[in-house]
Parts: sequence; C-alpha cells; structure tokens
Amino acid sequence: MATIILLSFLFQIILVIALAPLVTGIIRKTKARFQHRRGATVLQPYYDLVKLMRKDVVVSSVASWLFHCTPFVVFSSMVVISLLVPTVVTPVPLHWVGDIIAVIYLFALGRFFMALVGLDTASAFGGLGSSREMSIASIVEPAMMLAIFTAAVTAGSTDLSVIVDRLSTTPASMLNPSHLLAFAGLFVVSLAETGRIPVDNPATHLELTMIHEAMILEYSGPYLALIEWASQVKLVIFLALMANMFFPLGMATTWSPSALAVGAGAFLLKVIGLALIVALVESTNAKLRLFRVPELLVVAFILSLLSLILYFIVGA
Amino acid sequence: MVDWEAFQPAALTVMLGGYALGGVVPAILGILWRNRTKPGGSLTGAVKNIGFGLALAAALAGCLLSLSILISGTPLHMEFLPTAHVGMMGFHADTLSALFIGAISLLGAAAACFSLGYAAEFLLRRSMVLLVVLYNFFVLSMIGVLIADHALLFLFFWECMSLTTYFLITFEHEEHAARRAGFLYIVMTHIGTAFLLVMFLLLYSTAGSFAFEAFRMEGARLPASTQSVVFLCATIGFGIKAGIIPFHIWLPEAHPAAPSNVSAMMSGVMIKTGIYGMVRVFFDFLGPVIPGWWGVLILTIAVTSSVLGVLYALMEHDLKRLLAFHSIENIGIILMGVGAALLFASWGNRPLAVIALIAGLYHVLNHAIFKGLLFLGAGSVLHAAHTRNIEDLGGLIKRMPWTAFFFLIGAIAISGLPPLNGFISEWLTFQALLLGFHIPDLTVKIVIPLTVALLALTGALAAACFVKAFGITFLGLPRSGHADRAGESSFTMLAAMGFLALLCIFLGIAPGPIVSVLNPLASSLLEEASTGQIVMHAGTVLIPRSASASISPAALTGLLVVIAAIPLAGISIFVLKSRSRIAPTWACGLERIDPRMQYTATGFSKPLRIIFSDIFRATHEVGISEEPSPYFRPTITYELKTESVFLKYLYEPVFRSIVSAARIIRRIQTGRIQTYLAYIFVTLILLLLFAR
Amino acid sequence: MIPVHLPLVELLIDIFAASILVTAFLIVSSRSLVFYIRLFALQSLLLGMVALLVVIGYGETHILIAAILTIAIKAIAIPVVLTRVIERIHVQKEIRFRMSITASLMFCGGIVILADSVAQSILRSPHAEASAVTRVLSVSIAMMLIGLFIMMTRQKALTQIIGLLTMENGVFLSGLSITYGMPLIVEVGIFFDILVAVLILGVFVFRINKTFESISIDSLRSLRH
Amino acid sequence: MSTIILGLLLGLPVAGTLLCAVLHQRRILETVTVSVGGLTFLSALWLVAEVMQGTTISSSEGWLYADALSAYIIIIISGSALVVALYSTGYLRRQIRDGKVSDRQLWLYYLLLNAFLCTMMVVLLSNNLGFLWIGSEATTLATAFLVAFYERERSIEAAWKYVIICSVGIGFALFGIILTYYSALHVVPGSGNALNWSSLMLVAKDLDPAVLKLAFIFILVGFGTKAGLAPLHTWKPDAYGEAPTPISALMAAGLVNVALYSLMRFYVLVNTAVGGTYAPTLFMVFGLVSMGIALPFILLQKDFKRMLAYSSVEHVGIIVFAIGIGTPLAYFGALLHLLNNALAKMVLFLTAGNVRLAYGSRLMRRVTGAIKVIPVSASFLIVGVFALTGWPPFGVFISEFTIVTAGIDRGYVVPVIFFIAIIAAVFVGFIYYTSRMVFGEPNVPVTGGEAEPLALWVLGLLLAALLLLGVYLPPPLEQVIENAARVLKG
Repeated sequence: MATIILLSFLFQIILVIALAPLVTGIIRKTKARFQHRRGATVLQPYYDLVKLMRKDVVVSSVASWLFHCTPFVVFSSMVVISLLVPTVVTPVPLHWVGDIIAVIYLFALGRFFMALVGLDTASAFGGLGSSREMSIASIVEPAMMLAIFTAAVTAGSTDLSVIVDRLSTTPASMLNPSHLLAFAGLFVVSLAETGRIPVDNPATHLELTMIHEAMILEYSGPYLALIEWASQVKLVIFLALMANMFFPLGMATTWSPSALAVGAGAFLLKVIGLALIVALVESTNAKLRLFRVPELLVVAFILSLLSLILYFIVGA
Repeated sequence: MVDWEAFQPAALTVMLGGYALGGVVPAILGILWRNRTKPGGSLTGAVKNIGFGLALAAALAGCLLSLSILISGTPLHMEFLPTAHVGMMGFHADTLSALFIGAISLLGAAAACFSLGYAAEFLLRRSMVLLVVLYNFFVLSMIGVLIADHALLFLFFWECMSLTTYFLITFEHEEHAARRAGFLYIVMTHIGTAFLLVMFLLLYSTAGSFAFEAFRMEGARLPASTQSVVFLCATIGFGIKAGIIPFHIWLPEAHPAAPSNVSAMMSGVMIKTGIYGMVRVFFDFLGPVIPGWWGVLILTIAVTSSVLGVLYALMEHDLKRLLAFHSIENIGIILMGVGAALLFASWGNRPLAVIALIAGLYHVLNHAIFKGLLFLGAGSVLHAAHTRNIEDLGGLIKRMPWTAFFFLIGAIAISGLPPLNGFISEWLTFQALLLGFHIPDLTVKIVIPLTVALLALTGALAAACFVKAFGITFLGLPRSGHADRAGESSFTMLAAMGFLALLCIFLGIAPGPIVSVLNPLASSLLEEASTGQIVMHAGTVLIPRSASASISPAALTGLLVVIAAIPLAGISIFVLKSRSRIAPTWACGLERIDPRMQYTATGFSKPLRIIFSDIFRATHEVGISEEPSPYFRPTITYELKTESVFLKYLYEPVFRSIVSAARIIRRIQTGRIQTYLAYIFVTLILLLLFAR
Repeated sequence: MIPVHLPLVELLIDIFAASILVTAFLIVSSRSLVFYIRLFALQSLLLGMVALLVVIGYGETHILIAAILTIAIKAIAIPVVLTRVIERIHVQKEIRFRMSITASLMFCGGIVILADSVAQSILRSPHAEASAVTRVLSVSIAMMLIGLFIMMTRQKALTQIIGLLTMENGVFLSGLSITYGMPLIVEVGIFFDILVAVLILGVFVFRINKTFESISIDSLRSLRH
Repeated sequence: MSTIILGLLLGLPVAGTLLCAVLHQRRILETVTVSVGGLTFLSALWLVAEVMQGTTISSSEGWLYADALSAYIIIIISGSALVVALYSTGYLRRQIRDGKVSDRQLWLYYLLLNAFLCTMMVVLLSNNLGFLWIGSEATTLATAFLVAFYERERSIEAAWKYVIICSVGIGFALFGIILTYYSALHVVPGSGNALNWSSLMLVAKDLDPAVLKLAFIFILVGFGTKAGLAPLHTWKPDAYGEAPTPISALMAAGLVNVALYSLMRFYVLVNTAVGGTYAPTLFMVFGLVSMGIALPFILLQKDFKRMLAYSSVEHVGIIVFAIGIGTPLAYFGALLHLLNNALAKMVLFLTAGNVRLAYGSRLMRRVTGAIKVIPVSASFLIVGVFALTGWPPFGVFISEFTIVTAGIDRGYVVPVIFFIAIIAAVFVGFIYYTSRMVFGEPNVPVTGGEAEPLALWVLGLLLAALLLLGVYLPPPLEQVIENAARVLKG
C-alpha cells in the first residue's frame, strides 16, 4: 500500500510537473500558428527553464527574506495542489488531505506571497502588478466558488475524487445543462486565474497591461524558473480541473498498468484539447481593458449562478 | 482523575481575583501616592508591572479554567444572594462560556504581556494608574458577562464593560477623533443595551424570573411573536456590540482610538461578547425550534457585514482602522456560521446546524487570536514609528523583523489561507453551507449559494487588503523618517505576538482538540443528542455527512514544507551558492530607486475602488500649487474621500430629524410666564374634563 | 349666641358671593392698575363679610378670626402696600392684552359654567348640605380659575399679584363654603404665608422695576429652553 | 422619646434659623449651618432606628408624625442639607473672594438655607394636611430670595417665575386639601383631626371617592407643580439654573422629594379610598409625559444646570411613573430611585458648581478640557453623569431596573419600552455635552482652580455611596425602604 501511495505520488507529481511546460509550449505554438508564425518548438519552455536554472540570481538591495522564500512557497503550493487534483486515477491517494476548497485556497496562498513580493522590492511595477492581481483575483473568487459549488452540490461533497467518481458513475449528467453552464463559468474563471488573454497577456511586459509579469519583474535565474514553472503547473491544474470535474471520461479507477495507461492517455488528450481551446480563445480575442475585466467575470458569475438555479429546477 | 469540583472554583477565584486586584491595587497606590504615580512619577513603572502582571496571572488562570470546563464538560455553578429584592443570582460557566473565556484568556495573556512593554510609552505622558485600572476592570467585566447567569448581573457587567471601554477609548482625549469615537461608541452601545433590556424583560415576562435557567426552561415556550421580538432585540442589541452592519459605525472609530493593547482586546474579544449573547439567546434560550426567517436575516446581515467590512477596510490607510473594519468582516464570517445554524435548525436539520455552529464558534476563537496578534503588531508599529498611516510606513521588515514575521502570520491567518487557523474555520463554514443546499426550500437555495460566493469574495478581498497592509507597511522602502528610524519592539511585546502567532499555527494545523471540544458544545446547544458531526481521524477533519469531505491541515502543511524543501535544497546546493548578487531595484533607468516611486496604498486599492465605485462613492481632490510658477510645481496633493453610505443615508437623517423634532418641542419653553400659567390652566381643565 | 334669621343670612351670602364674582369680572374687564387694587380690596372685604355671615349664621366662631384677618390683611394691608408700590413706580395701566376684553369676559363666562359643573359634582356627595354657603362653591372655583386666567392674560407684574390673590380668595371662599373654614391655626398659617408671599412679590416688583425699568413681565423672557 | 426626636428634627433647623438671624459673622454662620445639618442628620438616623420596625411615631399632641416613609425621606433631606452646608462654606468663601457675594448676602444665604431646611421639615413631619400645605408654600418663599440671590436680571426673572408658578400651583393644592378635609369632616371623629394623616388613613375607605378624585386632580396639579411634573415644570430650569449651585442641589435633591412626598401621601389616601387604577393611571401618564418632555431639552441644551433641571423633571417622571405602576416592587424601586437620584443630582450640581467657579461660565460650550484644569471635579462630573443616567455599577441602574421589572410584572410592556427608550435617549444628550466639557483642551484661559479638598471629599463620598448602592443594598436601608414601600401600599 505504502509503495502504491508513494508511486502514485511520484506518478502524479511527475505527470503534472513534467507536462506543464509542454502544455504551455503547445499553447504558444498554436498561437504562433494562428498568427501565421512558425513559432518556437513546443519544447521551448523546457529549454527556458533549464537556461534560467543556470543563470545568476540577482537580488534587489531592498528585498527582504520574503523575496527568497516566495518562489518556494508558490512552487510548493502548486505541486501540493497537483497531488490533490485527480488527473489520471481516481480516487487520488491523498484526497483526504484536502478538497476543492483547499485547492482554491492554496492557489490564493501562492498568489498572496507573489503579490507581497511585488511590493517587496520597492519597484513601481511590482506594486502595480500586485494591486491588479489581487483585485482581479478578488472578483474571480466568487465566480470560481460558485462554479465549483455546482459540481460539489451534484456530488454532495467537496472532495474532488468523490466529485469525479460520482460523475463517472452517471455519465449522462455530464451533458446536463447546469453542468455545462458551470463548466463555461469555470472556463472563464480559469482564463483569469491563469493570466491568459483576455484578462492578462502572459507575453507582455508593457506596464499598461501587465499583471502577473509585473509582480515577478525583479526575479531572475532559478527563482524566476521556479515561478514560471509554477504558473505552468497552475495552468495544467486548471485544465485538469475542467477536464476531470466535468468530463471524467476514461479515468483509471484502479492502479493496474492498463487502466493507468488509458487514464494517462485520456488525460493527455483532454488537457491538450483544452489547451488548444485556450489558445484559440487567446488568438481570437483582444486583451480587455483592466476595468472591463470585472464585466467578463460577472458573466462567469452569472453563468455559475444560472447553472445552480438550473440544477435546482431541473434537479440533475 | 482531576477533581474539577475543587479546581474550577479555585481557578475562577484566582482569575476574578487577579483582575480585581489588578484594578484595585493600582487604584489604591494611585490614591495613596498621588504624586509618585503621576505621569513620570517614580511608582508608575511599578503600577504598570503590578497591574499587567496580575492581569497576566489572571489570564493564565482563565486559560486553565476554560480548559478544565471544556475538557470535563462540567459547568461551574455558583450562587449568591446580593439583596432580597433582586433575588438569587449566580455565575454559571458552561462550555459555551468557557470557550469565550478561553478566547479572552488566551488573548488576555498575550495582551497583558504585550502591555508590560507597550504601556511604557505612556509612563511619562499619561496616568498609568487609570490605564491599568480600566484595563483590568474591562477584562473583569467581560468575564463577568460570560459567566453571569442572571439578566441583571449580565447587564451589570455588560454596561461595566461598555463604561470601561469608553474611558479607554477616550484615554487620549486630546485627540478629537478619540472624543468623537468615544461618543459614538457609548451612544451606540447604550442603545444596544436598551434593546437588550427590553429583550430580557420580554423573556422575564414569561419566565417570571431573570435567572438564565428560567429563560432556558421557558424561552422555547414563548409565544411565537414574542420570540421573534426577543430575537430582533437580541440581534440589534448584541449586533451593535458585535459591530454588524449597519450598526458598525462606532467600531472603526473606537478601536483605533484606544491604546493598542486595548484595541486588541476590544477587537479580538470584546465584540465577541455580542456573538456570545446571540448564541446564548438564539440557541440556548429560544432554540432550537425557530422560524426560518431568523437564519435568513442573520445570514443577510453576515454577508453584508463581511463584504462591506472588508471593502471599507481596503480603502483604509490607517492601520488600526483597517484592522477594525476587518473585525466587522470577521464578525460577518462568524455570523455566517451562526446564521446557517439557525437556518438549518429551523428546517429541523440539527446535525447540519451543529456543523455550521462549530464553524462559527471556531472562527470566534481564531479571530480572537489573529486579530489580537494583528492589533498588537499594529501597536508595535505605532510604538516604533509613531504613525498609524501606512502611507508613511514601509521597509519595516528590516527594522523590526520579528514584528514583521508575526504580523505576516496574522495576515495569512486572517486572509483564511492554509495552513493557518483562519482557513480551517472558513473551510468549515463552506462545508456547512454546501451541505445546506439540499434543504428543499427556494429561499435557502438562493441564499446559500450567494452566501458562499460572497464568503469567497470576502476571503479574496481580505487577502488583497492584507497584501496592501503588510506590503505597504513592512516591505519596500520607508516612506518617512519615522519609519526609517523605527526599531524592534521589546522582548515582552515580541513574546506576546510570538505566542499568538504560535497559536495561529497550532489552531490551523491541529484543529482536532478544538473540534472535539466544540462538537459536543454545539450539539448540546442545539439539543442534538448525537455528536460526531465532525470527526477527527488521525489529524484529519472529516465531515462524514458530506460523503467524507475532509481536510488534513497537518498533512497539507507537511506536504507544503517537504515539497518546498526539495527545490530549496536543490537550488541552494547546486545553483545559488556562488552565483547570487545584490543589485538595486530597477528604477526605469533613473539613478536610484526612491521611496516615492513605490506604489502607495491608495494606488494599490484603486482598481477595487473603481470596480466597487457604487459602494465607495469616492471623490478626490487634486491640489496643484501654482507657486513658484505654473510650469514648475513643487507640490501636488491628492486627497481621496470615500463616503460612508450608512452615515449619510441612515444615521445623519435620523439624527437630523431628531434634532429638528427636539427643536420644535423645545418651543414650549417660551420664556413667557403667561404661557406657563396657561399650561397649568389647560392641564387642570383637561384633568377636570377627562379624569373625573 | 344671638339668634339669627338664617334665610336672611343665606340671602346675604348669596348676594355677597355674586358680588365677589362680579368684582372678579370687573378686574378682567378693566385696565387700570389702581382700579384692580380697589376691586381686590372690595372683593376681600366682601369675602370677609361672607366669613362673618358664616360665623353669624352657622355659629362657626373659629372663622371669626379668619374673617377679621381677611378684612385686615387682604382688604386693607395688602391693597395699601400695593398702592404704595404703584405710586413708587408710576405705572398705571395694563396696555397690551393677550386677549381682547370681550373675548376674556366670554371666556370667563365659560369658566363659570365649568366651575359650576365641578362644584355640582362635589356637592353630589352624600353628606353635602344644601345650604347657601355650599352653593357658593361654584363661585369659589370660578374665582380660582379666573384668577389664573388674569395671570395668564396680563403683562404687568402687579396684575399677576392681583390674579394670584384672587385665586387665593377663591380658595378661601371654597373653604368657607364647604368646610366652614379650616382649623384656626391652619387658617392663620395660611394667612401668614400669603402675606409673606405678597411681600416677597412686592419686593420682586421693585427689583424688576429697578432692573428692567418696567414692570412688564414681557421683558422677563431671557430664560428659554 | 418620640416627641424628643421629632422635636429635635424640627427644632434644630428652627434654632439654626434663629441663630443665623441674629449672628452675622461668617465663621459662626458656617458652623451653625453645618452643625445644624449634621445634628439633623443624626436625629434623622435616630428616627429611622425608631421606625425601623414599621411602626409610626407621633408627638404627644399629634401635630407631628413620622412613619417609615417620612423617616426615609427625612434621611435624604437632612443628608442633602448636610452635604450642601459643607459644600456651601467653600463655595461661598470663593464667591466672596471673587467679589461676587457681599457679606449681607452671605448672611441672607445661611439664614435662608436654614429656613429652607426648616420648612422642608415642617412638610415632612406634620401630621396635619394644613401644615403640610403651609410648609410647602413656605419652602417656595424661603427659596425665593435664594433663587434671586445674585440679583441679576436672569435671577430675578427666574425667581419671579418660580414664586408665581409655584404659588399658583400650591393654591390649587390647597383647594385639593380643602376638598379632602370636606370629604373627611363627616367621617373622622372630631373635626380637629380631620386633617390629620393618622386619622385620615384609618377611615380612608369611607371617604367619598367622587370628591377625593376631584381633590386628587387639584393636589396633583398643585404638588405636581412643586415637584416639577411636565407640563407644570416650567419654573424648574429657570430656578435651578439661576440659584446658587448649592441651593440648586438642595432643591433638586431635597425639595423635589418633599413635593413627591406630599404627592405620595395623597396617592396612598386616594388609592385606598378610590381604589382601582385612578391615581396610578394619572401618575403613569404624568410620569411618562414628564420624561418625554424633558428629553428634547436635554438633547439640545446650552446650560449644564438647566440640563440637570430637565433631568430632574425626567427623574421625577420616573419616580411618579414607578409609583403609578403600583406594585410593592415598583414602590421599592421608586423609593430607591428617590435616594439614588438625590445622590446623583447632588454630585452633578455640586461638580457643576466647581466647573462654574473654575470657568466662570454657565454655558457648556465655553467649557472644554475640564479634566486638565480641575481633574478631580471633571472626573466626578463624567462619572456622575454615568451614575445619573443609569449605568452600572451605580445605584440608579438598580432602581431603574427594579422599576421596569415591576412594570413588566404588571404587563405594562409598551409604557416600559417608552420608558427605556427615553432613558437611553437622555443619556445621549448628557454624554454629548459632558464629554465635550470634560475632555479635550481648555479653549479659554481658565482663571479659577479646583474646589477645596473638603468639597471634593464630600463629592467622592457621595459617588462612593452611589457605587455602593449599585453593587450592594445594605440590609438596614433595604428594611427602611421596604417599610416605606409598605406605607405607600396603604
């Protein structure tokens, strides 16, 4: 048993963490294609990480110890989340450690430290980034909670594995309108949470528009690598959440190699599929003005609320 | 087996005696040696040490008492007969009281320890005797409120509590703000007491006695309409003290005005006496069979308080005011648990109500600790930098590293982030609400998701606010000379904060003991026979009803630490060792980074100010000096005001109409004796006509 | 005890009582301060006569002293004192009325009706005696109210004293009418009180005149609210 | 024995008055007044000890009479007189030093102070209703010149209004007494006794209810004016505001209770004779009206002493309301409130005197930051305000709580809610003005200093007494009040 847990532990960590740069690479590649560019290879994010790991760390003279510990906090919280979210197998061995609420709050923990660091170096950009990040996160949160609420209510539990289980046993409910609406809500939320267009542009360093990048502007070298990696992991986690909370098809329920293989395949397919959708959205939309973002998130909120009301009326 | 029967009265005596002595001894010293206890006198230090030392001892006794009651489950009961015409009175400390006593004592111990260092600030300026006496009687009356088992006794302590805090708020009465705060506070709290008095009288009219025992017996048998009036009176009366919106206006004024050790106690535990009262009345007296709209009302209040509280906090740049607004927010979160419990109980789902109530009560304890910690931290900052305005602070993490660290712990805890204690209680609240969605009622189905969403909003906004509060105060470069010259606090102050920070961590990682104590408490309040609505299993909090939703904060923390350690080890061993260098922050090409280039708190909160502009109704004024020439303008001032909707649209109109009504009635005193004689004439005629 | 013809006494009492009421009405209808004082003196004299008649008619000898006191103090001493005051301060007339004389008189008529109804309800008492003197009760109540009414509507300090004294006369008359006066010592005490009150008020009138250069109490309006 | 006590109680003030009339030296006047106050107070204690068991005592001829009710009020009156006498010494010395008061005025002051006490004692000790009336009118006359003491425009105005209004009121009261006498004449054996309490109460049930009802209307208007029930209270702010502060204190703590005592006596009588809810309803209505009318004047006020006067109207309302509730508990509360109110009023009036001496202004807006200038007085002031407005740990809280409890017992829910609302609102006015006076920095140069230690000690003792009454009711006192309440029950 212990070995299985340990194995699954490693399996999950490796799957998500190792996959994360790839997914980012795929999105970048797709976007490049949409822009009629060839784009870098999908493996480029890996090269970037390795490169950064080898670089010097330049630390601001103003920075405090928070500057040094934040990358680890952020990275660690993302990895812990990846252990709680069912990817290939359900139930996740560590599902008792935390549920979907813990996941949401772990994201918040990482964001909290990141925003602090934005203020740590006395840079004007850092504060700007923190301020925007926290503001947008604040209005994302209710919409996200509602979207997840629908799923949790359907399953009668906030335990992610239970949610996934319940849904796999009644596949028909996947096409339930309330379910789909909640998914749509979560999709919008995910775009905002992971800093994608139309909320944030991960590729920009223009002070008028940047949010996430502004906070980490002072980071360099391995620290930057950790943070970048963490945000790539975050993206994968969100894709996994969307995929498995709403369409848990093909997930392994045992630890047999064949089931795992099928599960891993299905997971990859779903994540890459969603990544392509994200890339599509990013390519076909312009970034919104900062103060238009709340309107978008209100849409997400309404979608989630509608899904709950539908759930109540239709009674999935 | 410990002999609780003998231990508890002893602990109670030590606790009450400690506070009483802590009040009386300095007072006597003050009277006997008036000159030597004056500000700057030779005995002031002794007065301070005696007073706060006794408070510390009493608080420790209080911790023991609370623990013993909570663990053994046997309530402490004492009776005495003050005078014949009021009848028997008594003290009764059951587990509910014990929980609150525990919160007071934990925070009280820290605050007393903190005060030993902090109050030194007042040695030369202020009457130490007054501070010490008021402080001790303040805590004493809070304890009295919690253990009173008789309405008269309760009101007695309740009002003493208000009275002592009034004088603590106006302690630095030269400040106009303190006087105004004191006035607002005392008026609001007095209005609250009037409602409480009516409430007790209504209970009395049926129970025929003011003893709480009688209320407990008869409360459930009141006619439904009376019950609802009692409920409303309790909500308003206790709500004012708790600082619920719209009765909160006193709170952000009063808490900052008091000395920080007192603000910590006020914000941390005094407002909780309002919660205590509500729980006592709703569940113990009236419950558990209750109409459904109670819960909806309380939830509405809770949601309003939490969201508006945190939004107002975001706009604050006064550190203590900011914390005060967060108290409103957290009272809202606590009331979400209480309100949900009421709602579920009204639908007869008591096990679920138990979960909700546990969540609320857990948050009571948590909030006491982290809010206390934050206020003590704010006190340290104030002590070191002599300003509460965070726009003048910055860079304190290097100047007062320990204070910064403890404040950060508090900030993480209050933002409800794992793995600290705020997270656990919010998690429980979410769980209770999620489970409640299955109650087959349209109102419930609308109220609950909205509550969940707004709780999430609250949490996120709180995090944003504390990024601002901590970031602007402690990080970056100091924005004023005061902040630049600040130094670390004294040992006792740090010890107090450290103690509370440890508690934040402990209560976050090991919720087991607390939950196992709270579960029977909540079950007995709701008259639910079974316990075990929340199960602790190997450090994991389990809610069996919800298809085993669970969380294991200890494991979570362990994972976080271990996983953080891997790259940390990797990077520090392989990467960082030789190749890290220090450089100035990039200043857009300018030579040097300047404190004024940093983001300000006002700037930080601007996006939210714009997003929620309908609530804030902010107006700003830009003043550009035309001197010496219109092309070269050395100073630009930017002043931002947010409008308090409640003051403007609720309190001011009421106040104005009262004043104008009074003005009209005042005309009867015309100054003309003929008119006065006419009053006599008319009175007589009327009496002769109608009263014969 | 000289034998008296009771119906004659009762007739006289009725006549005097009516005259007393008339004096009160005359006070209401007039403007001159001197006239007020004279009217009051007349009123007190009539009151004293009523008291004497009670002594004669009903043999209540203890009233005798009260009757003499009434005449001595109220009909003589107080008017003399008040006249002195008027001479000293040179004020002759009530000028501004808060209510026109016609309206005042009508109002006082209403007062008499009310007083009568009150008196009747008292006299319905099982042990009331239907003697003439009890009939006077309505006059006495009317006097009290008219006295107060005078104080309410006039603006000279002196007139207020007259009103107060009229009231007192009414009270005294009521005592005569239903209880044949109070016990002697009480009666004496009451007289003493009234005398002192008038003296004190007289002193105040002087002071008011000195301080405000007028005895119009309309200038006494600085204490409000 | 009883004649001696009663004689002492009446004789001491009389002797004091006579002594003051002939002696003119300041020290002697002070000594006489203080010792008369002290000795009267001691005699009052003796009296209380005598009537402790609920018995009554009367002098041999039956003119003087005392039961638990009168003994209780005599204690309050003589105690107040003692306090005021002690306080007056320092107060007047300072006024003389400041040139505000002449030697002749000083003599008049002490003379009238003694006379005032004397007249109050007459009211409280007389068995005969007629003497009760004479005493009541005499209190007005004795205080007339005290109200006009400073001979300013305002004080003359106040005195005029005071004397006129009270005399009118008391005139009606006399008529009420005559009616009572009338109703008793045929019932009480021996017409000489028909005005005596002791005989009236014996036959109260046989008195004609219709006449007594009418009599009560006149009595209520009459003594209500003396006590200051709204809308008959109009003289009160003027007189209290303009009289020298110690006199205001004695009026608020003493005279009011004397008037209330008269009201209570007739209330008992009428209640016994008429029964039902007649007198109680009138009392409750007047009580609530008084409280309500006082409120706006307290909320908007410029002069602290006037504010206290309106507070006196309010508290008279409270007491009358409580009596109107008409249960033993309510009587107990009312009587306890009598004492508490007297103590609190004295504290506040006398500290207000200290403030006035220090700042030289009666206007509240001129007074700020008193705690910096006269720390002890200012502390007493704000603590006294809390005590007066019914905050624990002070006695007023207990008595008000008792009263509302009694009200609820009788089922008067709505009146009680009004009662509570008004009390709460009154506090708002008080604390608004007081906190402005006490806290902050003085905004004008303050010339006067703190009062002399004796006065401060006296005030401290009064506050301590209030505090004691808030946490503990000494059994002897409880016994006395119980007995007095029994008298009220009839």
